[in-house]
Amino acid sequence: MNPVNYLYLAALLFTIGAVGVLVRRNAIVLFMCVELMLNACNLALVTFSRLHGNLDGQIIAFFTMVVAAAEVVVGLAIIVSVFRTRHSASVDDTNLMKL
Amino acid sequence: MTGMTLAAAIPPIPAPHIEYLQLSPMLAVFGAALVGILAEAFVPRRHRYATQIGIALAGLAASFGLILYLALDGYAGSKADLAAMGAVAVDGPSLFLQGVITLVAVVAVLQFAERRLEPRSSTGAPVDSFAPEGAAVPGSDAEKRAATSGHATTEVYPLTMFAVGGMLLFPAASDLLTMFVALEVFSLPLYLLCALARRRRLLSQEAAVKYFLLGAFSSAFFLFGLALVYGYAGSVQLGQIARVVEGQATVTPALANTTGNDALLLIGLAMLGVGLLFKVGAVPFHMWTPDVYQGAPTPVTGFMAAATKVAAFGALLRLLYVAFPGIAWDWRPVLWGVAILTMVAGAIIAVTQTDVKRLLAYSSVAHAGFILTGVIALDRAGLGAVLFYLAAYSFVTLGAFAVVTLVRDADGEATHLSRWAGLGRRSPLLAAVFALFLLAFAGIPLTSGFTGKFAVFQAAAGSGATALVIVGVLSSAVAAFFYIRVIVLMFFSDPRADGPTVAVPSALTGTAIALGAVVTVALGVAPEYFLHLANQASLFVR
Amino acid sequence: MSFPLLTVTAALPAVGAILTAALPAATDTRSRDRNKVVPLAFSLATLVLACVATARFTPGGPRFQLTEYHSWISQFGIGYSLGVDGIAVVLVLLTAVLVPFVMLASWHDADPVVDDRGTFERNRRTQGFFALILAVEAMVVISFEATDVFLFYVFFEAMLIPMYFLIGGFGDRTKGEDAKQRSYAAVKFLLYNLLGGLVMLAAVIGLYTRAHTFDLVSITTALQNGSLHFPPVVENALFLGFMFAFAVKAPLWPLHTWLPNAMGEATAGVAVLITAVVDKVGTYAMLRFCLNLFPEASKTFAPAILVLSVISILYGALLAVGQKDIKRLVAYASISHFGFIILGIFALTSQGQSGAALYMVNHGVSTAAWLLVAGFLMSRRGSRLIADYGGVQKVAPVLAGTFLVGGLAILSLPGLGPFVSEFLVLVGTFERYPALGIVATAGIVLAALYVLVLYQRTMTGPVKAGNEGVKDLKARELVVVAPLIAMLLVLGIYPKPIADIVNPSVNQTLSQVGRTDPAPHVVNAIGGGQ
Amino acid sequence: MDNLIPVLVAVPLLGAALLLCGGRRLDRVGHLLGTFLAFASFGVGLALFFSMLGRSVDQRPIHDHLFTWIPVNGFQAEVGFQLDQLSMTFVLLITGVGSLIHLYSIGYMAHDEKRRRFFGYLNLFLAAMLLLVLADNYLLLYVGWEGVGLASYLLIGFWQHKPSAATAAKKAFLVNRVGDVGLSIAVMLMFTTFGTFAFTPVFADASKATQATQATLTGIGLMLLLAACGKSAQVPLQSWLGDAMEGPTPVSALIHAATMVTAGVYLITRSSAIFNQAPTAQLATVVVGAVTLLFGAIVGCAKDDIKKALAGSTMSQIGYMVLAAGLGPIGYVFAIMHLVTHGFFKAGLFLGAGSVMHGMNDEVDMRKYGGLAKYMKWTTVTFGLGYLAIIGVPPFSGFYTKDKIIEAAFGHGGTEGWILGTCAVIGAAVTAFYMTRVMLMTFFGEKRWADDADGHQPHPHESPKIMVIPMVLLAVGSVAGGFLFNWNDSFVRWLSPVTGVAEGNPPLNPTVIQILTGVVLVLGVAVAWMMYGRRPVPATPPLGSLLTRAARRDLLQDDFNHVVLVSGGSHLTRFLVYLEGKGLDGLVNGIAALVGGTSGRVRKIQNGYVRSYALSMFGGALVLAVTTLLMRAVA
Repeated sequence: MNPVNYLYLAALLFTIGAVGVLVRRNAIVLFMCVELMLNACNLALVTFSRLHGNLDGQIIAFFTMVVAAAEVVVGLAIIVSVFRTRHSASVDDTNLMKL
Repeated sequence: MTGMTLAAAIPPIPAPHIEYLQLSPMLAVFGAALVGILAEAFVPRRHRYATQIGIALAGLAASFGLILYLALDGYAGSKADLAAMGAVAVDGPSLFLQGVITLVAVVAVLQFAERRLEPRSSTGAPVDSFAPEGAAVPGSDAEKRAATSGHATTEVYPLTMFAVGGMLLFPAASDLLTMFVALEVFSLPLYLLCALARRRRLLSQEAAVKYFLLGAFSSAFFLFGLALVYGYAGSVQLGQIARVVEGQATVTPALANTTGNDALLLIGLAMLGVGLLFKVGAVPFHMWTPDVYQGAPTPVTGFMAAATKVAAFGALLRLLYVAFPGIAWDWRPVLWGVAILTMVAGAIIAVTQTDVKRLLAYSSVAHAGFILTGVIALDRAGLGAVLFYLAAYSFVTLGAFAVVTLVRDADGEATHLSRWAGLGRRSPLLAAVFALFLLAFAGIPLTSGFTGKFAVFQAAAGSGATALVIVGVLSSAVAAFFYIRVIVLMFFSDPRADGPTVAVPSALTGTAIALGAVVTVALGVAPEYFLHLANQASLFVR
Repeated sequence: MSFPLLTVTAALPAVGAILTAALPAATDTRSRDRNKVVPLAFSLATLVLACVATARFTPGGPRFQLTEYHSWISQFGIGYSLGVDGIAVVLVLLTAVLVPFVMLASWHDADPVVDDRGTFERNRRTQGFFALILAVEAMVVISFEATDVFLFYVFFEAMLIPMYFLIGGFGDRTKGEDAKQRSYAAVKFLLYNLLGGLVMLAAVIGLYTRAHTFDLVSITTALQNGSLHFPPVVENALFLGFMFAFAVKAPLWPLHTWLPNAMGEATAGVAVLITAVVDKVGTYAMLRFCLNLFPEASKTFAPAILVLSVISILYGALLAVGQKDIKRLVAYASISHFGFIILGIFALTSQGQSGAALYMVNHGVSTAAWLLVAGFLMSRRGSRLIADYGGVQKVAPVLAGTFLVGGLAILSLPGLGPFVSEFLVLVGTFERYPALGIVATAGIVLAALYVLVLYQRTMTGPVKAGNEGVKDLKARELVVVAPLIAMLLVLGIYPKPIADIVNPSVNQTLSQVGRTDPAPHVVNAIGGGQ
Repeated sequence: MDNLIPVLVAVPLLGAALLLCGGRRLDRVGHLLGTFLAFASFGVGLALFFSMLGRSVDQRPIHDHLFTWIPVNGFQAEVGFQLDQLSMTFVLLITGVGSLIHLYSIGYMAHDEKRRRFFGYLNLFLAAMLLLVLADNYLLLYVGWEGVGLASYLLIGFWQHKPSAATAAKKAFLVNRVGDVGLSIAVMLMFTTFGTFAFTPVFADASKATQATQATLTGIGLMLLLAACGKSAQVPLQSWLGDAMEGPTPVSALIHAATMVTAGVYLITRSSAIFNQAPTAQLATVVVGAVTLLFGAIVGCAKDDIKKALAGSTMSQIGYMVLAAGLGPIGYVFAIMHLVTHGFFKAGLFLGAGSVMHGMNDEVDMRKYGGLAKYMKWTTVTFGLGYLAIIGVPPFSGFYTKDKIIEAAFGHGGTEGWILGTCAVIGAAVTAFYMTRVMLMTFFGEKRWADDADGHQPHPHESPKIMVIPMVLLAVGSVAGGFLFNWNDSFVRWLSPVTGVAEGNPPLNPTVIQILTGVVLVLGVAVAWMMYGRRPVPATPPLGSLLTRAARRDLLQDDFNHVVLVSGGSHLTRFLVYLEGKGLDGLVNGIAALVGGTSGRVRKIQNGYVRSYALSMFGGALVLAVTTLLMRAVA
């Protein structure tokens, strides 16, 4: 199978993730979409690693996972504290500041 | 099937060689952060404040000292080289920006430590501007308990240290992966810091959510860009990317295959750009700035506005100057558009702002545009100019936000501009200092803002970007309008009877403001030495 | 190293400004007056230094004299280089002369209001006012002395700040509720000039990218020996950038509209400072920088600028006639006069330029005399509306008389200074552009009209209600007015010493531009004069 | 001896400075000091005169260079004096008549609280006028020219508390300024043409005029004429003179009759070398003169205000002089001769009028006079002698001088000569008419006195001696001047070295012209007698014919000025003020509003929703990617 197809898949996943960020309201879902984007990147990295025949891409993918995990920690902390304050996870409710 | 052959073809991974001395400034700060966490765990609550401040300042001082040592030892010039297997560049721009960031961080820590502005807690303990307990729901009993028992979120200091460490690494990162990690390392603590305001916690949390979501979103773009560029060049090392882009690398068949597809490179660069332009606050990636600047605790805003901008521009410079000068023809016009849009939109939207922190946020957007004109120059003059501008701008920004923390009423800081009317009559010295910062923002001669603006515009003009200079000049005029509006308000409007009071700060904030003012005037009147320094430092290693 | 006379001349008022601002706040009227003596003393000391500089200047000697040089920002070829030619030294002297008078005339303008209970408002407002005046003086002086384009630019811009506070912070307190108007005027002043300055900044940068230095002498030398050459498009663009800033400052029609607001709202003393001192930097800079740096572009644009100047002359005068407010009237009159000055500069004849240089001096002195007396009148009555006055000469003959003399100077009566310069400007223009010269000459009728109409409405006729109590000039005010009038007479009757200082510099400028005076059509068979 | 010339100017200038700056201390002696200095100046003038007489004709003009005034390369303005026969004539006239009027003013202004200032202004006038006639170049002349304008302004508006006086003063200055523009331009033209504006070189060059410079000379001539029109109240710049009568009567006598208003004639005569080479300018000059002499005469007929009637007469008489000066060498001498005799008799007439007013509670309306001869004998006699002189009854001075001008006008030759001559003759008739009218209405007929504004009954009485003496002396001059000047052609011989002289070519025998003039004179007197001597004069003026009504309003010149200049000007000004506010400022404010409006709209994008921020980023990312790709595609 042509590895380029994995790239197309990665691009597709990335776009789905991005569009998800744009259209979903729940902060958790939003955040998961971001994670999807990161994983799309991982897929691309691994594919390129395969294409180039070096391991850099794969190693980077591990780094990405770690970073994503860290993001989850911070992100969930923030989202949860907001949820506890507002009893809502909708990002459209947090718009006190504008203009 | 092919797995086996691949594995055989891959040489063993050598143990990395780490130049600890060159990395020591970052290590010092990260070390301080780790020690801080330990202190958080083991030091009794009542000693934590002093301990944490001590640790943070010691870490920063050590870091600054090491930076100075490295710079004097020639690492800014002849000895400049890549460290840690080509992941970190220790060269002029790195050291210069790291120096600026550590200094900014020192001032920021001083402001974080300010405990004289907020009214004392019921136990009589002085409190700072951070939430007593970040996890407690605003308005809940838990929060009240935390407040009355004099809790303080001393975690901010280790968090800050992590952020500073990331920021030190960011402009020095010489491969895209390090850059990405640094980006996250300094972003994540900042998201948390944003959420920790003592007053107006809803706004603070909202700022954190917005900052976090958008930040994560932009990191994803950055990572995607990283992947594409890696795909194109087969490496994330900036120097190697440059060699591939310029066609100087040894061409393997795989490389020949991927470099045939320029779209990979161009889209990759664009995506990397999104990540960095988000951090510098360029239009149209700026929209988080006003909300986050407004909602975050003001000392954090000041720190963020100053240090993030320095770090992010450092990374942007390195990326564009080291990895992609070969395709400058492709990205420069795009960056032109971004710069123009940023300058104009920042200046114009700021005109109708009514909150002083949002005003400063939009002003920072406009300034990002001005700095971009220097970035576009793509020569040593441009690099030197941007370095200088960043140094000058960060101290003005710190000073300005420090002043904002002092103007208070019963609800905390009085940030609505109408509350500032007549401040010049009530507290002429403070108003005069703030006016000085505003004039520096506006780029009036004899302030650092003018020198910086002159330097970047001069570099841009020197590289033939006359149109940018003209747009820059015109948007400066628009920008001047709203800075002056604030001055008018402070000096020529009648004070309101129920107007805010000006708190008398401790030496901590006082030092921050004074330092800001002194640097502003010094870089305006006698900029020769610093310009020299910036110019000396303006050579990337690759 | 020789004594840095020019630096000290500029630094003295700056030091004075800082000292004055740092004096302890006044606690009563006595200590307040003491606080005012300090700035006055500094301004007088500056005057002494300016006189010394003028005396040490050798007319016809090297182009720039008393030069000083220190490297400042070597990265951009910026030096702290000072030097004066004849025109500059005369303008420094003018500034130094006028500032003490402005201070003396504004002695009580910034006094804090004593409330109903007679308690003394204890603050630094009063000394702030005088400190700002000194700051302006320092910046104006160094602008005149700078022979480095960047150095000039820095102070050209920086002086906006103290001026801005002088206009906005100490406006006409006779119209208490109009603080809005006042701050509008201050902002308008600042924004106009800032915009001009920013456009100039672009040109300054452009100049550097071509010349790689900011040193006026190096650039002019390079231009002359051909080692530096601007392509016409570049030169024109740079010229326009510089000229725009100077035309805002000067101000030239149609960029003048900030002046009436600013002068209308400021105190009379500050208004004098604006029009007689600060705005001179604009016209001076045209002579010094536009012509010397961009000789070809100057020639290209001269006709257009001359037309604008003539429009300024007539337009300013016509609008002056239509004003209801004394200070605005003076402002429009100044616009008309600046038209003459710019006309003289860009006629590119030695008569025109010498006339323009003298005009700067004469306009300074005459406007000071006229407006300060008007200020004395306005301070007595608390109104600046012409309609509120009438028949003042009956109750205050000396005030009326000095006001008339000032007005006569403004309308360029022969025997008083302005006539000399105005005639030179007209002759200089006529030589090269007869039609413009003739149209501009019509301006002298309009000048008579606005001066005499103002005099008639305020001073003559039966004493208008409310004017009965107007007191005649006090000793302090006479001390201000009498020397100014004496100067006007000296400048009108024996301007030769100043002309002798100015002429060589004008000739040098013209040779840089590459223009010579047109020869008389008929070669004189007898030989000039008697 | 000869370096006394500056003293001549300095003495009255010193007086002016002392009196104006001296303050109240000098109030008691100010008038005496001023008068003394005027006489001192006259004394110096006489000394210079006799010194001049003692020299041979070609040695008479003397120069005195004081200092360099404005040196700018080729432009060298000097302060230097030139005293030749022409200047000398004026010096004596100015200081002589001036001194007498100072004397008269001591009495006339005795009760004015600002008397010191009045004498200061008079001294200032003397200084400026002397400077005007003594200057050796046009620029210095210009100084004197505007100086007398200033003095005139100050003196017309001397009673500033009267709005009419203040307005009249302003008007005089403004109209004069229009003329001054002419003088300015003339000087500029001279400078650009000859490289100098000093008399001697300019005249030397002008006389060598070529075809090419003739146009320039014509231009200079016309500009000088414009200047002369302003100062000498010639059509079209005559409108200020009537109003100038608001000034105290001695001022009207000295400035607005005898001396200052004749400066235009001096200027033209002085510039004879230029005018001789510029026939077009000369033609314009004679036209102006002829028109004005009729204009002034007609206005003089209709005025009931004694001073305004005399002002019309002044205008008319100066019209004669300008006419003569425009005729070229055949007229210059006679212009000046008439100027001098006019100085005597018109000053005398004005002083007489002042004396009448003095006795009539400052009433000026002749319809409220009548029968004053009985009460003011000296005044009647001196006024009468002046009257006879002005209408040209032989052997009074006006006869000699005016007749010469009429002859010269005919002598111009051709159709023009006929026209000019006829105008001059008609003017003589009208002069006879209106002067007789003044004489009859004032001194003869029945009393028509009315109470003044304060209800005081006038008690006509003769003026004090100090006022009568100057009147007598001037009357002597009016009687004898013409005869003396004409005796043995003394005046022609005296002046011709400066102005040149030529014989006219009259189509009629001079005797015929004299007879003709005599006849019309009698006719004028007779008509006046019919209208004002035989019938009682109504106290309120009859409506009169259209011409009369127009003449009463200065032949509608003021109305014209009002409609076209004043109201047109104020409309223009108002329009410009509006334009300034709405146009220029509006434009700037509009830009500011545009920025503000844009800002207000654009900031709405910042709607607070994190997802739309993300959208903006996403869009931005797309645009960034696409444009980067496009850049490659384009390149």
